[in-house]
Amino acid sequence: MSATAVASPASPLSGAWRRLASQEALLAVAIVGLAIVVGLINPRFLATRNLADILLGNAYIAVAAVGMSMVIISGNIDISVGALIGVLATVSGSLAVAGAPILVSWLVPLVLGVAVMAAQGAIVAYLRIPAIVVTLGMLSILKGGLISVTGGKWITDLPQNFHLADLSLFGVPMPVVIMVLATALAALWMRHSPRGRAIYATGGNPEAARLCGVNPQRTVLMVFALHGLFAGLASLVYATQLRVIQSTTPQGLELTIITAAVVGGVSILGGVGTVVGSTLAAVLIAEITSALVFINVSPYWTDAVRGALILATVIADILRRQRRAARGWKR
Amino acid sequence: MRASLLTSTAAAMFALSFAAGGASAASKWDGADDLPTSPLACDASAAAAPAAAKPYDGGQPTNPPDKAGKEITLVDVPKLIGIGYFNATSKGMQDAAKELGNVKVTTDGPTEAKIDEQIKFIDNYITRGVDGVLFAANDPVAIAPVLKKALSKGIHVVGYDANSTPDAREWFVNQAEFNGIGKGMMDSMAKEIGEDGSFAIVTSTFTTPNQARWIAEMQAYAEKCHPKMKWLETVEAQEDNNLSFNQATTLINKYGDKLKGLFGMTSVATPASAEAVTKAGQCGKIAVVGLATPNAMKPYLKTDCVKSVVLWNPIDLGYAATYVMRAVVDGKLKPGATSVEAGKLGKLNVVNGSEILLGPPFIYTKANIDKFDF
Amino acid sequence: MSAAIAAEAWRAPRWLKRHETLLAIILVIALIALGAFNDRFLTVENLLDQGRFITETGLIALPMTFIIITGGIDLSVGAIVGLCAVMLGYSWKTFGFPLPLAIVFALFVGALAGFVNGFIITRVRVPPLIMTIATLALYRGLAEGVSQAHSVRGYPDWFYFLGQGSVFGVPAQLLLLVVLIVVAGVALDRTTFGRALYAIGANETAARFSALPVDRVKLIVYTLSGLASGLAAWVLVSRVTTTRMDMGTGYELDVIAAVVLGGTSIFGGSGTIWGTVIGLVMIQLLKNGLALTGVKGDATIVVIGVALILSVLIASSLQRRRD
Amino acid sequence: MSAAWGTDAAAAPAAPPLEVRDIEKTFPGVRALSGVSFDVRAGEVHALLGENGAGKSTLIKIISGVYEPDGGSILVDGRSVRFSSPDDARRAGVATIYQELLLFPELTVAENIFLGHAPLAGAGRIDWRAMRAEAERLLAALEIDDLSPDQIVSALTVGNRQRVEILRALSHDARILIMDEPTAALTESDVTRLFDVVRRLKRRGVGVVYISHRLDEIFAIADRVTVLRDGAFVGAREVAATNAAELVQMMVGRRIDNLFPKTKAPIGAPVLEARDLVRRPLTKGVSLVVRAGEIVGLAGLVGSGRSELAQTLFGITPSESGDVRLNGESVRIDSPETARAKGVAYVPEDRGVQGLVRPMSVLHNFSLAALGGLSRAGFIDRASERRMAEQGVARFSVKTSSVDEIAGRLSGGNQQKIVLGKWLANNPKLLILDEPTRGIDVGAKAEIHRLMSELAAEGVAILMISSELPEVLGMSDRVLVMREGRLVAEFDRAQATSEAVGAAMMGGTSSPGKAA
Repeated sequence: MSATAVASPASPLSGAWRRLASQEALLAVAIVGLAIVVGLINPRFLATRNLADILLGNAYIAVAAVGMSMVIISGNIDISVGALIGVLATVSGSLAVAGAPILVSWLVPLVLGVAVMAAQGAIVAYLRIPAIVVTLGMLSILKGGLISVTGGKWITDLPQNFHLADLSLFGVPMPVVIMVLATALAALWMRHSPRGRAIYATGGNPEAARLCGVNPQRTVLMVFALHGLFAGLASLVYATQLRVIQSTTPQGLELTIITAAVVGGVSILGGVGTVVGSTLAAVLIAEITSALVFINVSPYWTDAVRGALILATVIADILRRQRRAARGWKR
Repeated sequence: MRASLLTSTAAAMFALSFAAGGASAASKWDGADDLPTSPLACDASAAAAPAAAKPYDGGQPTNPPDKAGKEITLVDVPKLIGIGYFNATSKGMQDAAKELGNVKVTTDGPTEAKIDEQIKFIDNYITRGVDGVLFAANDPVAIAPVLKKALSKGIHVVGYDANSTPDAREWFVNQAEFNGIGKGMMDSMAKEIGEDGSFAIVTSTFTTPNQARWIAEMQAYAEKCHPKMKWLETVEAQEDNNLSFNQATTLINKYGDKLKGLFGMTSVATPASAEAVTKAGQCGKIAVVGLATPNAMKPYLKTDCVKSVVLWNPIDLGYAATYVMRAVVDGKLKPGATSVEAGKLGKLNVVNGSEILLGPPFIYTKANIDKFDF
Repeated sequence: MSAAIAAEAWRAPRWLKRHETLLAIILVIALIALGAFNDRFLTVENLLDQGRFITETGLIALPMTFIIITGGIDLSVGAIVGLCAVMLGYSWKTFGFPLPLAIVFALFVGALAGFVNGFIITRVRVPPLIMTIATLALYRGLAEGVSQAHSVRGYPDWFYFLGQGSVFGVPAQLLLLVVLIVVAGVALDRTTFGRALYAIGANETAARFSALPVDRVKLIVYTLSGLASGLAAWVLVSRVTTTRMDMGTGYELDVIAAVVLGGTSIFGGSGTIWGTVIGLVMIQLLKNGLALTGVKGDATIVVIGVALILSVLIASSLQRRRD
Repeated sequence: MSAAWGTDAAAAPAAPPLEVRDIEKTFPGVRALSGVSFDVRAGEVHALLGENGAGKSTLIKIISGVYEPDGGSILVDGRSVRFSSPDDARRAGVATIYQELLLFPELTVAENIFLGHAPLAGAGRIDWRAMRAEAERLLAALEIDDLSPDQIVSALTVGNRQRVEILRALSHDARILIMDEPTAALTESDVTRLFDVVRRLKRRGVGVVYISHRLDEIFAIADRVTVLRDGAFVGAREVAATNAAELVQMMVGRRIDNLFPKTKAPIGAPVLEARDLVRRPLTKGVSLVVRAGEIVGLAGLVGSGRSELAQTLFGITPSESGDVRLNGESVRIDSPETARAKGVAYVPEDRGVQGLVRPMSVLHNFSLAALGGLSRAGFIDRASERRMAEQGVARFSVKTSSVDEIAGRLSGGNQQKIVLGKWLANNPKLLILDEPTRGIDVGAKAEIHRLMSELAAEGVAILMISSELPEVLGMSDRVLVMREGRLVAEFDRAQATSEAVGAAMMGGTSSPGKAA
């Protein structure tokens, strides 16, 4: 294997793992590095409590980003997820308040999420309408629909046992459990199951996928359905965290989620990326937001700084990919 | 190489932001406009301070149809629809409309607090033809042209909650003067955390006029009357529940025991801050004072995590606005008047020229909170 | 003239024509229907009035059409509007520039912001969507940082002409928009530049191998997009008489909706200015007409969403029947 | 896998493993196939011959389950079957190597080979270890030592990607293997290797459907040959009992006496003089001269840096050092624009990706490289644009309904003519042709060769890259041989023999993979 000897200095890992590892290494380094830098400036940042809160408060973004990554890897995009999460949270909360069994109020959003996303997936896959158009439309449908139905009345007096996010498993708070499990399962599935690989194939080269016996349309439909499931999970964490549900669609949440996915190294051109990356990215972004407060960045400048850091991460990732490709050429 | 790129950029950013941070720490809150602040006297006799009788400075519609006593249709365009606060004001309007019998009000507006969206809504209703426009401005200046257009079309214009430039509307129903809020908030915070306590603020955005003004007034009043209280930091959290919660949590973690109190400047930020304090197990150690609607605050008042919530009753606000509009149409409220009858609220006073004061802000406590449902 | 564009457009002219015609027909039907419900809708005054409201998004939609034809996208336009508005106000109020210079400066900043997008997209080869998502956050942040969240007010009266004045009863900004629509339409349809856009969108490699200045063209369209956003900021500030850092929030989605509704393929390679204009008018008049007919804002949004999906669905199914 | 094949061969039934009868297929407007019958016996190589648009691709797409026939029947081992998807076909033991590279750029070689039928380790999870091992075995079977299962396909050269394609098809333990232009991107040496494999497959009782335009290949590997023309069956021959002339006539319905009509042209002053051109990784100090009226053939293995050199000369990948003179004037070619301005034209290797904007009309493809000349102040003069395109269509006898036809709908040969015509519209002084006749039918091929001679006669300097040695030898006044990024040999027309050139290309032991 003279070629690989050059391409991968005696790496025991398979190519896919090599890429994945280095991709996440970038984010891991960033996460740890940032923590250290900020920790030096303000040690309180490193308090377990704070680090835990960063995870807790943003787990729902990471969970949603898992589904979003799948969608993007399959060569599509979804703008409606933020609105959907708002809708699902409201549905879940209203059910609970209306006295439905807690399990029902937890399950319905999952089912509904799958249903809505599957519907969009079907339009994208079988009617061949670009995902950005479908989901853009769905965004305003959900947004407008939710307000016309609820009038934006806040949902309060939620039953105590509704608050899934307050539970914890072996001392680990539920949001984190859900985030880790969702990411791990999705990652393993996408890595090791033929259907999971089919997502990469579809995103990478749909025509070729078809000729390899992969059905791109079914794959896209499946991906959207799964995305809906993760959106449902996210909405649960989102809804059960606080005592109040706003019953409006969280502004700009979809962009935050997409950002997490792409910063995680998911190529918008489809075919590349890992959900572990997107979860790390979600954590990194949350960490940045919190860090900026800790190091006394002027609140006026926080958004600018966050934007710049995100841009830096993205560019770094792209450069890394390009060097890899270049390395491949010099065989 | 990539790591270095990343870290170097990061470093650069931090450097930049420190610079900026230093700059802004020094800068004084001036309410995002450059209007002066007017802190009230420290003692309780705030109301006693009489507003210098200012001449009427509102605008007037050009030959409006005389609908005195006749059925009128009004449109209410709040900053945004779908939040508890404006649901409450519009409820008040419906109540008033029911009492009066000869008023029809519809509430319609943008789903996000965007100035140009709000302008489009008002413009549409001008075209559609209504007798009067009730508004809560997302921006006092930006909304002026379209309101003037309404006046020019003989449509009556009355503002509530968030004012526009005076000449763009006839009257503005002022729930509580900015300096009144500033005093109320600072005093109750001082009462809870003492004269030397330090506090932080969670607000929506620095551009939201009301919040910006309130913060400015709070600062001015604090400098005057609570000079030893320490102002730690102010953070933005949009009108977003989870974001507000995260920001409040971050503040708690950042300052630890230093932090004695949290201000919530919006009906979203306050319950979220209370939740953050609860989750952090700091109830009683960190006081939460803020503007909020009762329902969202009930749990926290019940658990004594929050002692008191400052807020006028938004239902009354909407109610008053409707009565004022009716009075204007009926010619009962003319420029120069000093008071107006507002149904169950009785006589409301006209202050600084063309504003009608709803009264001192209302304080909800464990005791009375259950009397309200909005 | 715009009809000519559709007719002459290079790709399967038959269906393209039908596609725009179809949209136009849907539009007309919708207008008549809404007009029947409300006599205040189909009045010259109201329609011109609406012209004021589509100008900002319209200005941005023109270069956005170019960008999407090349297979790219620009999500940072709304943020650039905010940044330019702030720059305009601040260079005037705080840096003490004379207002005309401030305007020029704001336009320059807009162009610069767009140029930065284009530069990194072409040089570092960052996918446009990723790049502009990042700068969306960055530019909005800069707007807030520079303005320290303050708004700037009290511009001299002459400044308000563009946003509130009229020429022969026609809103000033609408005239500006119409002129630029014509320019953009001609540029896309008749010039080598326009041809290059289609070629890049349809097959970038082949375009490069055909000695087309691919990167330069891309750089230009993103710069134009920034410039147009600056122009929109100017019009907007002049219309609403104030400057705030949160101006233009969410414009990106409105603009993209109009463009794709107008039949420009999000995958690049096809689309017309004429279609985009129909898309713009359709969305705005639908909103307006529904509002006048007594439909509330929230319900209107729903209708818009459905309309977007349906019309693209119909159009594309027609297209498939043609090919 | 060998075991599986062994048994197959043993139990080889009397009926041919694959047979199609009276296949009909019509696309909107086009009668693609009418009454075509065709069969493959176990252990034979059956060549399918025909011009582009003759229906070969349609036929194999039907056999491999991509299309369903409108009429006729498909029989596997004598039993009539219906393929409604490529999967059905594969389960019936039919595997296909398509002409277009259908790979997943971001996945590894191993995964590309086994996508859709990865070995599973239970619990539905992929057994990566087994997959790697299998891939290694296949690589060994093809004697490919410069590819690793772990390489990312996006980092492979065209030649190696093609190999992955072949490996994938082999991985299906196919009983019928369809190869559509498998050698199009392969070098002579790769072709020989491929043929070895094909023979090995034959011995194991696999039937191979082999599609190629290269008659020499057909005579080298095929047992039978079936010729299609205009979607109809023309005839079948035992390869042993036919000859090139007959086949060509069957294909084109006319006799083509000289495939390589390079006519003597007066050779003038140097047009291109390049010295020590360097552009890593694959152009390492190249110096060459091409004169007016001269056709210089550039031979070399895939990966030897021929196309890379061409693209450096054309400014796609500007040189890092070294200098270039055009007509004596020293120039720095930093972009295709400058190249074009200086009278350089480049007809690229990959027609579909680099040459043609498929969804655009013939008209707009023709004018694409000449827009500058066709426009005033940036405005395109549509009249003269149309005139130019129509003249082009006439001059290169492009078969199209009108210049407004979508270029992508034309046959490969016609597409190539458009790409060529597009560049000739600029009256280039230096014309670089990269695989000018790859994958196009004999008729078009002859026309393009004739055209090259004409151009040379008009004084154009031509640099021709080709993997087809006969073409190189037939067309070139001089032959340059490239290996590992350097020019290693030069022959004039007289000395250039396939042996000599071939030897220079191989350069003894080294293979392209070891370059750099």
